[in-house]
Amino acid sequence: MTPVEILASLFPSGHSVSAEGDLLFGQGTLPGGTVVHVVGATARAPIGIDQAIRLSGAVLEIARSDDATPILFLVDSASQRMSRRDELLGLSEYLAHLAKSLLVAEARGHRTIGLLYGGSAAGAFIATALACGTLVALPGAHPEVMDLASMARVTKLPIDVLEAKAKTTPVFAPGLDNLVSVGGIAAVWNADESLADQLQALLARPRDGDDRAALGEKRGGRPKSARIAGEVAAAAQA
Amino acid sequence: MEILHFDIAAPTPAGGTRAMALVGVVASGNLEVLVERSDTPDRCAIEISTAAHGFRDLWDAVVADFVGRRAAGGLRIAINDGGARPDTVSLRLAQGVRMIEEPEA
Amino acid sequence: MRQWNTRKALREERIAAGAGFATGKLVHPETLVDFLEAVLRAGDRVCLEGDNQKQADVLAKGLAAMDPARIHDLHMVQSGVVLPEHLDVFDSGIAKRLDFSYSGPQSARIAKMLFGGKIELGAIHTYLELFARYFVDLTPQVALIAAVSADRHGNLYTGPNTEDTPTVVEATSFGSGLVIAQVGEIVDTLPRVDIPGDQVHFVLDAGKPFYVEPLFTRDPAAMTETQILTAMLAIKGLYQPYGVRRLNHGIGFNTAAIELLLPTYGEKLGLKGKICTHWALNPHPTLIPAIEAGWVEQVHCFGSEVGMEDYLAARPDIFFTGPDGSLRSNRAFSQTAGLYACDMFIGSTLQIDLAGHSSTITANRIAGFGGAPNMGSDARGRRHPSAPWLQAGAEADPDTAAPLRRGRKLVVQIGETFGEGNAPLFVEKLGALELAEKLNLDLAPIMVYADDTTHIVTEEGIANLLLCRTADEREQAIRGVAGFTEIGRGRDKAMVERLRERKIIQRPEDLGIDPLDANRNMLAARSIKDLMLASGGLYRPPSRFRNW
Amino acid sequence: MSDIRQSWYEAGARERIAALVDSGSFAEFVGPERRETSPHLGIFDLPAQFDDGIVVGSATLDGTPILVAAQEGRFMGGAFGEVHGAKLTGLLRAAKALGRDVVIAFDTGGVRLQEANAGEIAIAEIMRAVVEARIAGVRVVGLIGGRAGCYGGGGLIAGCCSTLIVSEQGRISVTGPEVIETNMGVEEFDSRDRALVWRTMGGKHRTLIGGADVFVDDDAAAFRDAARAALAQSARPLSVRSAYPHSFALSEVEGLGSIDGASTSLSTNGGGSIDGASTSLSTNGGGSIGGASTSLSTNGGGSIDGASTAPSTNGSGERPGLDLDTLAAEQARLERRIARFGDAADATDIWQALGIDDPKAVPDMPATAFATLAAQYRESADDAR
Repeated sequence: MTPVEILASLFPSGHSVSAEGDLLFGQGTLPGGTVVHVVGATARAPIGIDQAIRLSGAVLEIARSDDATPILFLVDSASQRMSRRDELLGLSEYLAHLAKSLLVAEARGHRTIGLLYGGSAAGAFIATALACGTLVALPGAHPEVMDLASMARVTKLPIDVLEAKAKTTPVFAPGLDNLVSVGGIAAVWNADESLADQLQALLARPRDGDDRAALGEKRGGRPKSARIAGEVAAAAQA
Repeated sequence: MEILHFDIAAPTPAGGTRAMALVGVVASGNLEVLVERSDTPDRCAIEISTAAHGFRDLWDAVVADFVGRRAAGGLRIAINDGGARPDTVSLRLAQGVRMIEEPEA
Repeated sequence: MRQWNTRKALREERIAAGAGFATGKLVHPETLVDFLEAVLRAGDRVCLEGDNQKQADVLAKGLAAMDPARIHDLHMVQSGVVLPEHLDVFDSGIAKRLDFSYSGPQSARIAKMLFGGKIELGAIHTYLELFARYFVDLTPQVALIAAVSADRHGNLYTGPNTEDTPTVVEATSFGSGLVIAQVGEIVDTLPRVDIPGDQVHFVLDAGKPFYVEPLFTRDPAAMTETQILTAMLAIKGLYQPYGVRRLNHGIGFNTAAIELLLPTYGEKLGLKGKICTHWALNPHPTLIPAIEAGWVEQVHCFGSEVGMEDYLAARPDIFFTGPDGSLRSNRAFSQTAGLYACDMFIGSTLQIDLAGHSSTITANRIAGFGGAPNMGSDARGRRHPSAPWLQAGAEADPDTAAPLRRGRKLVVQIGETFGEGNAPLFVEKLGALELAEKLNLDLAPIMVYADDTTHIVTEEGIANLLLCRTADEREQAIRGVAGFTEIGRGRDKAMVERLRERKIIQRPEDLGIDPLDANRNMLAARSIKDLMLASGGLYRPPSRFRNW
Repeated sequence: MSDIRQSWYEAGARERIAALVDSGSFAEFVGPERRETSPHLGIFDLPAQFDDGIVVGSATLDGTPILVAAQEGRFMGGAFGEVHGAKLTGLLRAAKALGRDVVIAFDTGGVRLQEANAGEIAIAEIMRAVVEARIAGVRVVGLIGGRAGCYGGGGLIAGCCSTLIVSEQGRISVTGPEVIETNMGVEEFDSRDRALVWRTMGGKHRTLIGGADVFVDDDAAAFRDAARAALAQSARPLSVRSAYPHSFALSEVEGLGSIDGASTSLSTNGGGSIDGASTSLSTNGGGSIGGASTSLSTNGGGSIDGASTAPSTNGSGERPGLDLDTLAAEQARLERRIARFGDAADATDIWQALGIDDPKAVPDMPATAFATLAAQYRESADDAR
C-alpha cells in the first residue's frame, strides 16, 4: 500500500497529513473520534541527522501535550544514511534522540504505534519502528537488519549457502516473517480490511510492557531471550 | 564443531578453594578455558569444542604435557577454541590453573 | 688497434639520444617513456633502484610502459623486487634475466613467474653480495635511481633514505654507465649533497616524493604474551650471559618485543649499559623507549623509516646525521658494519630444519633474503676480539688454544614454534630445497646456514648449538625447543633431558622465568601512540598505524 | 608491576569490571559456568563463548551498590546476539525496579550478523530498558574505550545513556568506516585512513562536539574515577523517586537535588579536587562539571580552572530522571550542532569553529593537555542528553 492509500483507509473522514520531503507530518481522526498524530519516514529514504532531528522535533512537540493522543509512525525507509558528514556530526546521538523522544512520549501517556509498510533497516529501523510501543506491519513490508550480500562478505559464505541456512532459522535473514518470528513485529495487519478498525482495536487493548522477547519465544525465533533476561533480572533483585 | 573429550590421570591435585576460573577469550588464534572442580582428585577431564577439525593428536600431546607439568587433578576443564596455536593453549591452561588456585578475595 | 673507451663512447651516445627529450639534465616528464626508449638498448644490464623501503617508482612505471618490440631482454640487477612494475617488465618481455636480493610483497607472484619460466634467474643474493657484484661482474649500464631533490646541476639530496643510492651510482657512473635520477622536486640549493652532480646524467622531476614502505614499524599492540616470553628468554639467556653490546635485530615481532623490554625487564636485571649499546639497525620505532631511557649509545642505519625523520634529526648523538640535520643512511656501509662489527644477529625465520638451516622460502613464496644472510653469518675475515665473540668461540671449540681460536658471531633464530596460519617453524625438509629441485638450482636458497646458527629461541626454551658435539646432539637440541610441532613431538625425551643438564637446552624455569609472568604490561610501550608520546611527539606514525 | 597503568583499551571485559568496582564485590549473573551460549552460532560452525561475550552482575563502587555490564570486544567484535542482549536487558530492568545505577562498558561493533534479527530486537529492548530506567531516576553511565569501539546499535544505546565517559581510542558511531566505504565508495570514506577514522568518530572529537561528557586517558583507574564521579551526582533518595514515578517537574526536585549533589560530590571528591568541586558548585551547581573536574584532576593538575569555566545549561546540581525537558534541551543542542557545523567537511573544521587555534595538533595531544583544551572549547552536552 502507498501512504495515500494507508491514510485513506485509516482516516476515511480525512486527515491533515502532508509530506515534507520524504517525511510525513500531520494528524487524522479515526471513525470512533480518536485523534491520531502521524509522523512518517517514507520512500525508502535513508535516515540521516537532518531527517532524525526533524522527526524528533515533531514527536517532542506532540509529547508536550497531556492529552494522551496516540502517535502513528509510518515507516518505509532505507537504513541510516551512510555518510561521512552524518557520522562526523554524531548520527548515533540523533537516532538515539529520536528513539528517546518516542519512548518518553509513550511514558507520558501517548501510545506509539509503528506501522511498517515498506522497508527499513539497521539503525533507522531501531530509531523509528522499533522504538514504538507497538510495531505492526502490512503484508509486503520488508525489514532487513543486514542484506545477505553484506552478510556473505563478512561471513565468507556464499549467498546460496546463506539462503539454505535461512530456511532453517529466522534468526539472521531479512524479511517480514523472520522479524515476526523473533518477536520484533507484534502483528501483520490485513491490508484488505479497514486499517482504521485494526488501529482502533489495537488502541483499545492496553499495552503491557515490552513483550517482544515473550513473542519471540512463543514464535520460536528467539528461544532464550525471555528466559535469560528474566533470570538476570531475578538474580539482581534476589 | 568438533568435540573432543579427554579424561586422564593427573598425579597432582589442584590447590586453592575457588570453584571456578575463566581465562582467555574466543577469538581468532585464541581460546577460552573454563576451569571447574570435579570430585575425582586424581583425574582431569577436558572437553574441547573447536572449529579446527582433525587435530586430536596435537590436543592429546598438549593435554598430556599440561597434566604432567601442572596441578590438574580434580579439575574439569571446558575449552571453546578459536583456532589457537598449541603454545597458546598451554599458556591458557596454565593460567587457568593459576587462577583457580588464587586465594579468594 | 683496440679502442679503450668504448664504454664511455656508448654512454656519450646514450646521453646524446636522451638530450632530445631534456633541457640540460632535466628530462621532460611527459616524454619519459620516449626518453627511456632512446637511452636504453635491448639486452642492457639495468639497475632499477629499490630495496625493501625506497622505490624509484615513477621510473619503474616508465620502464614498464616501454615498447617491448624496441627494448627487450633487459638484465635487471636490483636489490628489491617490490612494485608490481618490477615484475610487469618480465611479463611483457622488456626484461628477461634477474639478479636480486629481496621480494617481500611480490613473493607469491615472483614464485609463480619463476615456475612458469617467465624469469631467467641469476641468483638470489644478500644485499652486500649483490652490491659487491655491481663492482665485479654485474656492473649496470644504466641505473635508475631515486632522490628527494636535485639542483639544476644534477646534485642530489637523498634525505634520510639514502640507502643503496651511493653504491649504485658509484658502480654505474664510474663504470661508464648512465645514471638517471627521479626526484621529488628541483630546488636552487640542496640541504646537503649526497650524490655529486657530475655522477648524474639525467634528472626527472617526478613532482612527488618517491614511494617508501614503512617496513620496520611493528605495532606494540599486536605483540603477544608468547612473543614477550621469547624476548625475556633472549635477554636473560643470551644478551646477559654473553654481554652483547654490538648487534643487529631482524624486523619481526619477537625482536621488537626485546627492544620494548629493555627499559623494563632489562632495567630490572640491571643490564643498562651492559647490553645493546651499539647497533647496526634501521630506525625501529620500537627502539624509541630504550633510546629515551639512555640505553643506546649509537645506531647506524641501512635506511630510514617513515615517520621517524624528525626524531632522528633531534637525536644526532645517537644517529648519523648530515649538516642539514637529517639522517644519513647507507645500506652498504651498515651491512658491512653488521657483518664485521656486530657480535650478534637475532632474527626470525619461517622454517628451520633438523640441522639448523633456516629459510624464509616456502613452496609458494620466494621472499628473498635482504640483509639477513650477511648479518646472520660469521665473518671469516674478522680479527678484532670482543668478549661475546671470544666466549662463543670458546664454547664451539674448547680444545684449540685461545690465541689461535676464532671467535664466533652469535647468530640467533628466534620465533614461536607455530607461526602465521599455525604453520610449524620446524620442518623435516625446507621449502627451499623443494624449490631448488623444482627450478633445478645449484644452490637451495638458504637464509642462514646451519653452521652459522648458534642459538634457537622459542617459547619452549633456548637451544645452544655451539655446545653440541655431534649431529645427533644438534638434532635433539633443535627438537627439544620445537614445542608441539611434529619435529618437537618426535624428540628423544631422555636425550633432551641430558642436553638440558649440559645447558645445551635451557627452559624458562632453568633461567628463573615463569612463563605466566610474560604479559603485555612489561612492554615499555603498548601502542604506536605510546611510542609517539615516548618520542616527545617527534615520531609521526603513518596514518595506517594510528588509532587516534 | 602494580604501578603500571592498566590500559582500558587492551583489557578484557572481566578485567575491566575488576578494575572498575570494589575488590571482591562483583557477583556475576548467569555466568560462564551456566554455559548459556548462543543457540545460533553453531549454524555457522562458529565456536560459542560461555558468557556470549558479555559479563553482567552487581558490585559496589566505593561501597555504593551498582549494577555493571561489560562487553567483550574480542569475541565476535563484542556484537549483540540474542543471549548477549538479553543479559543486558535483564540487568537494566532490574536497575529500574531497584532504583540502582548502572555502569556499562561498551565494546561492540553492533548487531551480531549471524543472529542479526535477534540482535536488532535486543538493541531495541535494551534502549527501551535504558530509557525506562532513566525515567525512573536511575543513572546509566556508559564507558567507551575498547578495541571494537561502540558502533551500530551500540552507538544508539550509548546515545540513550545519561553520561558517557570516553578515551581517545573509543569510537562512537553508527555506520563503521568499512561499511561506509563498501556502500558509498572510497571517495566518501577511506577506511584505511585511520587518522580520518579517529578524527571523525574517535573520543576526542566526540568530546569536543558534546557527544561524550567526560574525557579520560586510556587508563582503567581513570575510567573508574570518572564513573565514580558521574555516579556520585545521582544520589537521589529512593523516596523522592517513588514519590514521582514518572516525569519529574524540574522545579519540584531542584532544590533538594542540588543540596544532595553538593554534599555528595564534596564528600567523595576529596583531596586536591575539592577546590574544583566547590568552584563548580558556586558557578553552576555541580551538574556534570563535578565529574569532569574529578577525572581531569586524575590526569594531572592544572585543568580544574578550565573545567569550572565550562558552560552549563542546567542550573541544577542534581540530574532529574530523563524527561521532556531533558529531551527538549537535547533537541536544541543537536539542532544547534547542525546549524553551527553542518557544512564542515572535516573534524578539523569543526574544531577550528570551536575556537581551537591549531586544530591539526589535536589528535597528537596527550590526554591531560587535551582535557584542558576541551574544557575550554568543547560544546558541552551538560544535562541535555
